[in-house]
Amino acid sequence: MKKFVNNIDDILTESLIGFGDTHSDILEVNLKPDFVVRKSKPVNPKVALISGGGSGHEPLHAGFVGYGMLDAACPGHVFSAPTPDQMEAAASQVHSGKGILFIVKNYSGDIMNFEMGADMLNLENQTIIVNDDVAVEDSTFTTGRRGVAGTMIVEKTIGSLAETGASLDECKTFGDHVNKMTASMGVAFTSCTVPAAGKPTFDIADDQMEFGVGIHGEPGRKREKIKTADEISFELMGAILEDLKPNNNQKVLLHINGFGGTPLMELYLLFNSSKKILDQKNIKVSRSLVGNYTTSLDMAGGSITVTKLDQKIIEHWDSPVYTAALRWKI
Amino acid sequence: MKKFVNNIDDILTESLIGFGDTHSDILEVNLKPDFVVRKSKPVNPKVALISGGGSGHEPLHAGFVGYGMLDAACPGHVFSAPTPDQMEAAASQVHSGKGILFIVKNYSGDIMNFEMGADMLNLENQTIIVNDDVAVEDSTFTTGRRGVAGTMIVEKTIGSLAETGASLDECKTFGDHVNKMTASMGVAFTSCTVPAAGKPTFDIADDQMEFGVGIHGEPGRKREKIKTADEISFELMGAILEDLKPNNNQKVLLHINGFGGTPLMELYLLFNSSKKILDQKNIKVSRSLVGNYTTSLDMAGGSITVTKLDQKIIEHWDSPVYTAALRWKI
Amino acid sequence: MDAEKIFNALNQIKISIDQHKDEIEKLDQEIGDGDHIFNIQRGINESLDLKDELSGQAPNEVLKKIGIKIMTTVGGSSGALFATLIMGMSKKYSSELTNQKNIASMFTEGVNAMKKRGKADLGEKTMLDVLIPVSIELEKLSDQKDVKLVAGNIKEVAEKGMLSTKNLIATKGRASFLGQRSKGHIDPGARSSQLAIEAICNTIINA
Amino acid sequence: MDAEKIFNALNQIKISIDQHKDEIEKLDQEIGDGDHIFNIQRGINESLDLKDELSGQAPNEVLKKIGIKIMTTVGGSSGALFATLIMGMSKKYSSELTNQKNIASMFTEGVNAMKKRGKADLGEKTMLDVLIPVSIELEKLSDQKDVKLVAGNIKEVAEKGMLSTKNLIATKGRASFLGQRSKGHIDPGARSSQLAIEAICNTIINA
Ligand SMILES: Nc1ncnc2c1ncn2[C@@H]1O[C@H](COP(=O)(O)OP(=O)(O)O)[C@@H](O)[C@H]1O
Ligand SMILES: Nc1ncnc2c1ncn2[C@@H]1O[C@H](COP(=O)(O)OP(=O)(O)O)[C@@H](O)[C@H]1O
Ligand SMILES: [Mg+2]
Ligand SMILES: [Mg+2]
Ligand SMILES: [Mg+2]
Ligand SMILES: [Mg+2]
Repeated sequence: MKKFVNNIDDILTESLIGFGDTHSDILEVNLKPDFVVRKSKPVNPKVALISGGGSGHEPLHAGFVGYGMLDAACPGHVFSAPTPDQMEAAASQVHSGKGILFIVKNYSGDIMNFEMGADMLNLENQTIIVNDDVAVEDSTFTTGRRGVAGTMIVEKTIGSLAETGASLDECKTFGDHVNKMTASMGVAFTSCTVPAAGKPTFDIADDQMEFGVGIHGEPGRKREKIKTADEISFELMGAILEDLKPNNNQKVLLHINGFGGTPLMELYLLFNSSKKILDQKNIKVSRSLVGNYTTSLDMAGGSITVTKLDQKIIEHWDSPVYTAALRWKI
Repeated sequence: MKKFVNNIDDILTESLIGFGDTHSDILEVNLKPDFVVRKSKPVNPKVALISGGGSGHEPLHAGFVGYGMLDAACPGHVFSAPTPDQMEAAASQVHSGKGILFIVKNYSGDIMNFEMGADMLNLENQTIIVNDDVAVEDSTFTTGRRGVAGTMIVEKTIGSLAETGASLDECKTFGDHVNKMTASMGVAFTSCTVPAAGKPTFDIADDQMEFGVGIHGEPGRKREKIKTADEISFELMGAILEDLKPNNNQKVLLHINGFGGTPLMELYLLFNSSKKILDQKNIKVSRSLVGNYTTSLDMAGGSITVTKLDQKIIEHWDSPVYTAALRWKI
Repeated sequence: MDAEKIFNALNQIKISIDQHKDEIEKLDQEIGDGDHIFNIQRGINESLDLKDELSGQAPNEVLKKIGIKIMTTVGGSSGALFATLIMGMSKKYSSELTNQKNIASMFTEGVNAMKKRGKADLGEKTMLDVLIPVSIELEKLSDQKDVKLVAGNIKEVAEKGMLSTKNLIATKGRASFLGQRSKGHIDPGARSSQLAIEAICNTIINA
Repeated sequence: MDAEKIFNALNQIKISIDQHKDEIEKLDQEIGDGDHIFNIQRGINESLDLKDELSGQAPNEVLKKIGIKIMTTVGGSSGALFATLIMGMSKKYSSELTNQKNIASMFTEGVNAMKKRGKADLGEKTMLDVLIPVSIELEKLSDQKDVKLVAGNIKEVAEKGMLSTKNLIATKGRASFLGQRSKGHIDPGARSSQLAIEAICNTIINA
């Protein structure tokens, strides 16, 4: 394993300190328990948005702490959900009287730890569970679908709504709505390497890809021979559109997300392949985002996310945001 | 080789189309000859800034086209300098009466092709040659040092100066100054894979790193056993500071650049290691930038860049910028 | 039961888990995300670090503090679940009961809290496929005087439960994302739970 | 000299370069960035595509248009340099001279333009270590009637020049970044230039 690292046990701490120093204009890093909060408290009371999850998906979530998006993020160990005391401490620090909204990706570990954190709180709170990954079959009898690259779209849009002073219920309802409008699916060409493990999570042949992979390197729908970008887009988009069932002329946000090891050049190429398919189907790409936003350490590959847009989602996507990883109009 | 690709010969074109569609608010892509220009002409005449180089370093340079930075970028084939007609066509389109300033990384191929492009022009023009890589010994008898991650700092700061209506000479002088204040050096853990070659440019053992590597996977100062992040920073920073010879209390910009295959988490950790060294030496990190800005396809590794700051550089670093890859205050 | 016994048991668990590190790691890489072994090891080590601080304290206090330690340092599914198990257990301790009755009723309480926390039950290919049968067997044998016999039975039940996960299709936890593809793999949490139980049982059997 | 001969020569060059693809690729991977073979192949193929369009045109026109094609499609150091060479050559063509005198004076002009463009000279471990000796030899033999003898000499000079780059320390081009570490490797541009010259010489020798 080749990484910039001193001691494996210190990766997270040292990385967080570096992150805090780099973005000291925006945020503060607290250690033990680990959480990242905005530098300045909001002027007017607002719903406090808190997300978090295992580390290794950077810039998600700490990279989205700041005006117009999250109030706090709780990073766990690599690929392990954070612990309840992190959520409790973050919430106690950032609440400003309008309640707490937790944004949680749909994994057992995250759900349970966030629940335990919420149990510890004496503050009004609600939780949005993001489950945009259509690679997994949805069902109420099972854990259901995973939360993946669509999470940042939920965070951006509720983040914007929360800045307007909207109530906890309004934010929760809107977040659930955006989540429902959003579907994602990805492929991996190589495995990520969890630093503590020091070797790839899975073996994969030189001509194979994992179709429908998870952002922790979890197996997907199938292992198959690598295909062209056009073919991959076609299959991923097929599953996404089957889920979203967009109308003719539906406006969408198209987000191509890299898993960390794939050059930007290829992500833009994948965007092109994906957009061609949407164009053909009379679906209008009216907003777009390409880059490494929800990564899986050094995994090569990427995912496609589509969000069906309405006026309200557009408004809250376009509004100013000032975070480490997403910044515009401010 | 595993990439999002249809035909190897179409990579650049398809990627550029995707890039253009993603950022249609900022820029326009012209094909044959390939160049990227700002969407809207400046209101007042300004020096037109044009950069370019081989592709594979994305977001450099096209990701820096937009208000406050470049007026145009000319992407060549992967790792091959662009051709003179690209520069000529871009210049003809973006000039607004105050001359053209070419920003060129110091490689034979880039220098020659930009020179030939300039020869074709009937417009006043000058060229800034960026050569910030201290891994290479400087000399007037040789090609000299390479231009690497410091290039974007030069582009950002002259870009800002050019927006103020400064003259061609002023921009040229300032750009040369920023270049002189800037030094970089990097290490690679793995090789990049040029798409047309389909296999890694160099072989490297599982416990080795290439110290002082170039952003095209060119060999560096030495091949050696991998070290800790603290040790790597110490050595890289040693070479950088030997070149820059900063005074006590010197303010600097610290830029940690990823080569494409290294997770953000590690880059922030490297930032932490690097900042510790500067702190010890009483050098003040007053601006910082961490991320994948000057990449080498999918190469794992990264570089450290330090720019000595004065009031003017700070002013032009902090000023608004609105490009695909760098955006703030606008 | 006392603090020393609890830490001795923990020590035995540590030895067994460390011995099976690669196997557990691989199981979570196959149908999960590969962090289970590190979560478990972190939990054990952090708990063992409490030994001096907690020596001489009442068993329920010891368990509670271990539970909190696990809750605040481990993370992931297993952190939440094992913390819930142990904190749940701590609530049911009663100095009036025999050791064995205490263990049975505490364990049942802990497992019930876990089921609630994880919204899971038997047959979903999780650690509960080990822990539920164990809790049932413990209740069944709570009047049995021969502790070695009890330990032997429990060990067997745990192993059977662990093996049963192999042919199940996961419906809860990360492996559930795999659907049919989860079949044919033992659940990592079931394996680590079974190893922990086995380690404790062996100490009793070999005492 | 006429368009057909030029394209025939190009064709021979293509065959030889394609045959040595892996070797040339490897040379630029060792002391460069690995794109040299693709640049060269792109230049040859783009030029060959002009064949129909340029058939029957004067040699200087043909060369000029090939030069422009290379200039606008190849990129990198070799694109700029070979474009400069060929466009430089096209300027010196004179229908009054013999074929051989034309070639000698055109080639010298082209190489001089290249030297200027690359700010390089003999001994810097570049393609010029092949091309400069070849231009000198061509001038020397410009009155020699036996073309096969000329071709044989040129071929030898080119090969010697190419081999000479192995022990040089690069001072120009990408390999110069390597300093001492550039020693022991043949320059990719020297190798491709030598192969091109060899291919033309062989056609003459075997004619
Ligand atoms: N909802 C649940 N109920 C019971 N056990 C669960 C549940 N979700 C996961 N598990 C158990 O947790 C184990 C995985 O633990 P671990 O790898 O530490 O966490 P994560 O799955 O969050 O990476 C699984 O093997 C399974 O036994
Ligand atoms: N300044 C120069 N003068 C002469 N030849 C040069 C110069 N710079 C590079 N070369 C030649 O160009 C070759 C490399 O070509 P190529 O790989 O296509 O371009 P690049 O070096 O830009 O990647 C070198 O092997 C060398 O022969
Ligand atoms: Mg996990
Ligand atoms: Mg090149
Ligand atoms: Mg796991
Ligand atoms: Mg090259």
